[in-house]
Amino acid sequence: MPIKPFYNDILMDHHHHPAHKHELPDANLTLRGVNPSCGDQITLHLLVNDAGIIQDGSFTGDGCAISQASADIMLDLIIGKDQTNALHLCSLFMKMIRETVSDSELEELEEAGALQDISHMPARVKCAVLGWHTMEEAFRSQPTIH
Amino acid sequence: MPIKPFYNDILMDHHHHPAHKHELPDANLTLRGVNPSCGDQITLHLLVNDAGIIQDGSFTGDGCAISQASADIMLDLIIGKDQTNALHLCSLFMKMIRETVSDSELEELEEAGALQDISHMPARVKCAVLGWHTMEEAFRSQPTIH
Amino acid sequence: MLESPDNFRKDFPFFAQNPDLVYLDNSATSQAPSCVIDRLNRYEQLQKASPFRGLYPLSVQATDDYEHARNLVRDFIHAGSGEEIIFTRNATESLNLVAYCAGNALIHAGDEILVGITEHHSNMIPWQQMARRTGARVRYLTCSREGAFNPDDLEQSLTDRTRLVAITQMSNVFGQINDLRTLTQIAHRRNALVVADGCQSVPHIPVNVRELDVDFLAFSGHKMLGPTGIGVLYGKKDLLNRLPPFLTGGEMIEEVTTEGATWAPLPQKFEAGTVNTGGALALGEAIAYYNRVGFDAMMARESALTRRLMTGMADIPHVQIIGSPKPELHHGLVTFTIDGVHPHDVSAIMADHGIAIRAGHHCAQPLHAYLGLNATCRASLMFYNTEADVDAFLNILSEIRGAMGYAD
Amino acid sequence: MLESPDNFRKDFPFFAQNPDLVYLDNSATSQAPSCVIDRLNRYEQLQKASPFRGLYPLSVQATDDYEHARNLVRDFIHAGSGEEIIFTRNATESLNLVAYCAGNALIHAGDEILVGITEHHSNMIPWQQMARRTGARVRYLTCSREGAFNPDDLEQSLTDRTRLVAITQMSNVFGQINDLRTLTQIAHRRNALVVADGCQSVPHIPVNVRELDVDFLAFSGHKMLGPTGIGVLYGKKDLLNRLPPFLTGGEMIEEVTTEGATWAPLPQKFEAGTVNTGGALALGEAIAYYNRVGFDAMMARESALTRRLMTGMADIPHVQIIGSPKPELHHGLVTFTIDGVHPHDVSAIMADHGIAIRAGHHCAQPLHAYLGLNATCRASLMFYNTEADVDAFLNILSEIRGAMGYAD
Ligand SMILES: Cc1ncc(COP(=O)(O)O)c(C=O)c1O
Ligand SMILES: Cc1ncc(COP(=O)(O)O)c(C=O)c1O
Repeated sequence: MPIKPFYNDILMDHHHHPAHKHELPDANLTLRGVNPSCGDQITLHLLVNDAGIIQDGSFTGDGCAISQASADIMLDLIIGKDQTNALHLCSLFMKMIRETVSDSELEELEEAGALQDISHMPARVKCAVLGWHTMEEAFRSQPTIH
Repeated sequence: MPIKPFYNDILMDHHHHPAHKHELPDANLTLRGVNPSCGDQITLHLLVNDAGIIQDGSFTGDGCAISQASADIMLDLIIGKDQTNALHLCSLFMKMIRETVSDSELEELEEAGALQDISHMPARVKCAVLGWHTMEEAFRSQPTIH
Repeated sequence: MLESPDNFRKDFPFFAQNPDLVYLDNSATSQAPSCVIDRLNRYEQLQKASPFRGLYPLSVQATDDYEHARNLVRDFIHAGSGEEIIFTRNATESLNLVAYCAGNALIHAGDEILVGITEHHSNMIPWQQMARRTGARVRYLTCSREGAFNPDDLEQSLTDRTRLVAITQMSNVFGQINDLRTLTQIAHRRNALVVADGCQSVPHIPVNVRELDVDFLAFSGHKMLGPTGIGVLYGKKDLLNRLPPFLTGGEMIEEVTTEGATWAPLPQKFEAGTVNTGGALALGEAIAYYNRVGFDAMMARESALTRRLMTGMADIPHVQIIGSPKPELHHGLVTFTIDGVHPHDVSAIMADHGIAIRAGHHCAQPLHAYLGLNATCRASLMFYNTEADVDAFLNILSEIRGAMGYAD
Repeated sequence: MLESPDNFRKDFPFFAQNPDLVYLDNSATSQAPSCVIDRLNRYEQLQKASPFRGLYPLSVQATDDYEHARNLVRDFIHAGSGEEIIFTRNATESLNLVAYCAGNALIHAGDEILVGITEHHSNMIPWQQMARRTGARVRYLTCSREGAFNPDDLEQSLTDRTRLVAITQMSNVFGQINDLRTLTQIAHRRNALVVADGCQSVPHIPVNVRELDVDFLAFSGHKMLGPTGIGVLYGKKDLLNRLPPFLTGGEMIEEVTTEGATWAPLPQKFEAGTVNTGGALALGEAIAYYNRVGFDAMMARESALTRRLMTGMADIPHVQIIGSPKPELHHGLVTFTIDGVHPHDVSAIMADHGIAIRAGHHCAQPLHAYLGLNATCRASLMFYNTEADVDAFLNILSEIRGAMGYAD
């Protein structure tokens, strides 16, 4: 008896067909994040203009379906937005994973809402937040982009 | 209701009136022994002549009734005997404390036989053998006396 | 809630198992209530899984339980964060950890380390050894014959080179509580760190590391109703972050290559290898037991028993108390000698009558040398002791000179 | 005596408590039989007293029991003397002990340490750190893709500067047993010491340190039916005598003054502070259990189960075994990947179906890098596993690609 798909369609889709998993030669903000509990790693590449708008972004590295899909969904969300907005979404995402969010907040997160169930899988939380956490760190370590 | 004397008469006597607890200025073989489980220490002073005869001996230091009485009894036994004989008595004593001895062996040990019961008090074994062990080490560390 | 001693004792199967034993060696190790043993069992027998690394529920549960235990310890000593609580094997390892790591990061050749003359070997030899490795120098802070440290003495012993003061909150010979808050203020004014030994204090009085402001505090689970094999190091977060790791290997890393490694954040950085989950959970449960009974009730019992003990001892000729004559300064711990009777003999006679006390230098040989003593006896109480325990001890104590052949 | 698996399982309350769990993470930590828990309990709850220092019967008993446990360990690995058995917290501490102490006494600037590329972080980072402290250099001994070390490679990697070879007897990724005897002979001919990691081997095969002639061997109690918090370091007596102590403090001294200290003889010299008596006694009882069941019966079960497991895995498409395809070389430990599915996802799906396996780098990140892998899955068996466990695992394994959206 075959078992049912383990993740929902949105996650499966981003996992199998990530839009943003590639190098980004003209990135001006790059940071590597690791999940020490399994050694998974992601490198986030962002191109941020003088106004703080994320003009393009991608990720490379190796990780599980959740960490990869989550990073891909995040990039979908933040490309075109400015740094402040991206960080706001990031804090909403963390809130969703660690506690709960309101319906309107969930709406703001768009496809990232597909990761809501992760709050019930404590061992996977680090996977889900890896990309987001890396983005946060990237902005924190280099608040102004030249 | 007063409790009965804790040690037998021989031990009590050597404890309260040790014949050999004093300095020995002309000693030519001196060694310090410690019982690390309680910090007790004894210094054994021996005067050994060219023929290996223990002409005189004493001990100084601080220790419980058993370690002090045992050292005093030992000195009673070995003064006047030669090194080989003293080491033989020492091995008999260790055997009595750790295992058992025959009646004739017990006789050889004279008053030291008063310590036979120590074999039933494992925590006191180190006290009982402190002086003897120190003598053994003294002879081992300096086999020939000048 | 003031429970009767009978209520306490029924929590400790040890006493039913050993009805004829009067256990007065609590400063060496305390007994554990059944809830602590049950917690140890539940993990080791029914829920055993390695925390941190597994993705399956039992491992996640072990991780949560382990961190919960850490938080219980944090709250018990009022630390600011769980990152400041490192589980070790015992207080000795906790102190060695600081001495090994500070020896690279904080102390250098020519620096001075000031060590209390009262210190247990575990808070003295690590500093001697560290001084040898680094070229630093150990100096000693002396105390009064009653065991008290004078703040002025500390003031005068500190030099511009003093980097660290290693001192106990409660000596395991005197039973007196040092005013660590004042001593720490003085040390900090001179830019010296304070490493406090909480082995004897944490089990007996409420300890608030933020109020004391000590930089490190070490204590052992087995002296505070926990099992053997688990200890704690508290350290201020910024200091722990500045220290290099101590033991290295599994679980304490971020990334490892053939060239080197980067470290996990606190507290994992200091917990190398598979942790003692059972021990940590059991220590957490011991703390939960402390919280349920409350220090008020425990300390009331301990001080009543100490008063009874010391009042009785004062009436027995030839008994000499080490330290203060005041029961309220002893926290259940009374070190003594009997004129003309070696402590080993005292303790052997006590043992022969079913009373467990300690004799020797209590791992404080330099303190004994300082006091001009070779060895002493020590009786130490815990809240679960009874008046009958104290009376049995006093009864034998009064007979000891007789049993050793003295007429009076 | 060949017992049925049902006979084994009834000794382990874990399985009755967790009837729906298939526990295949035994290389991380093993379950403990009830006799081990009983022994732990008996001490911690009913017989608790500090060994070594007390003169009363309970303390004497604790000393005797603790030394008896040491002798059980000694006989289990066929060491020459109890002085060669040091109780530690875990294998990680055992290896750090050697690395810290040898770093002063045996290894100097310019010396080389040869470390197996297979090594667990706990047998790799301590050497990297020691090299940093001493100015020595770490080099690596590589293995075949199947995990085997070639004696000729060792021969060629040793130089006149090589002082020490750190190598595992059984890799926690490959499951293969290294021929330590041959490797040690080669190392010794070149005057290099051998530090062996026995974490995975000691629980699964008879180990004879005198036959292997290794200089040090480290292993953990919790992987061999014992509780968490207790480990072992075996070291040859003359080497242990040449090393300085590691942790210093109570119990490991001969005499202490304000100037310095002298050390107790082996093994106390390396056991500072109050020992983990409960853990040691429980580990002793685990060994007694091994002795009662016997390696013959255990190994027969493990090899039958491994064969069933690997035969089943070979039939499932897209499953890649790491290391040898031969079951007899795996000793119950099988590391694998599934094409297109990340190990984390494999393990999460397994967990969702009640199967506990491990995913990640298994604390062997440099080995994974060497093999060109980021992470793997690992299923590891013990004699108490059943055919049903294996079949449940295989059943889910064959469904995983489907659950991840692959058509085949
Ligand atoms: C091969 C090997 N070495 C060392 C270790 C470290 O053991 P521990 O974590 O018990 O210290 C382990 C287990 O984690 C291991 O499998
Ligand atoms: C004051 C003090 N410090 C340190 C220690 C050492 O504790 P442990 O032996 O548990 O490491 C003890 C107890 O033995 C103690 O009483």
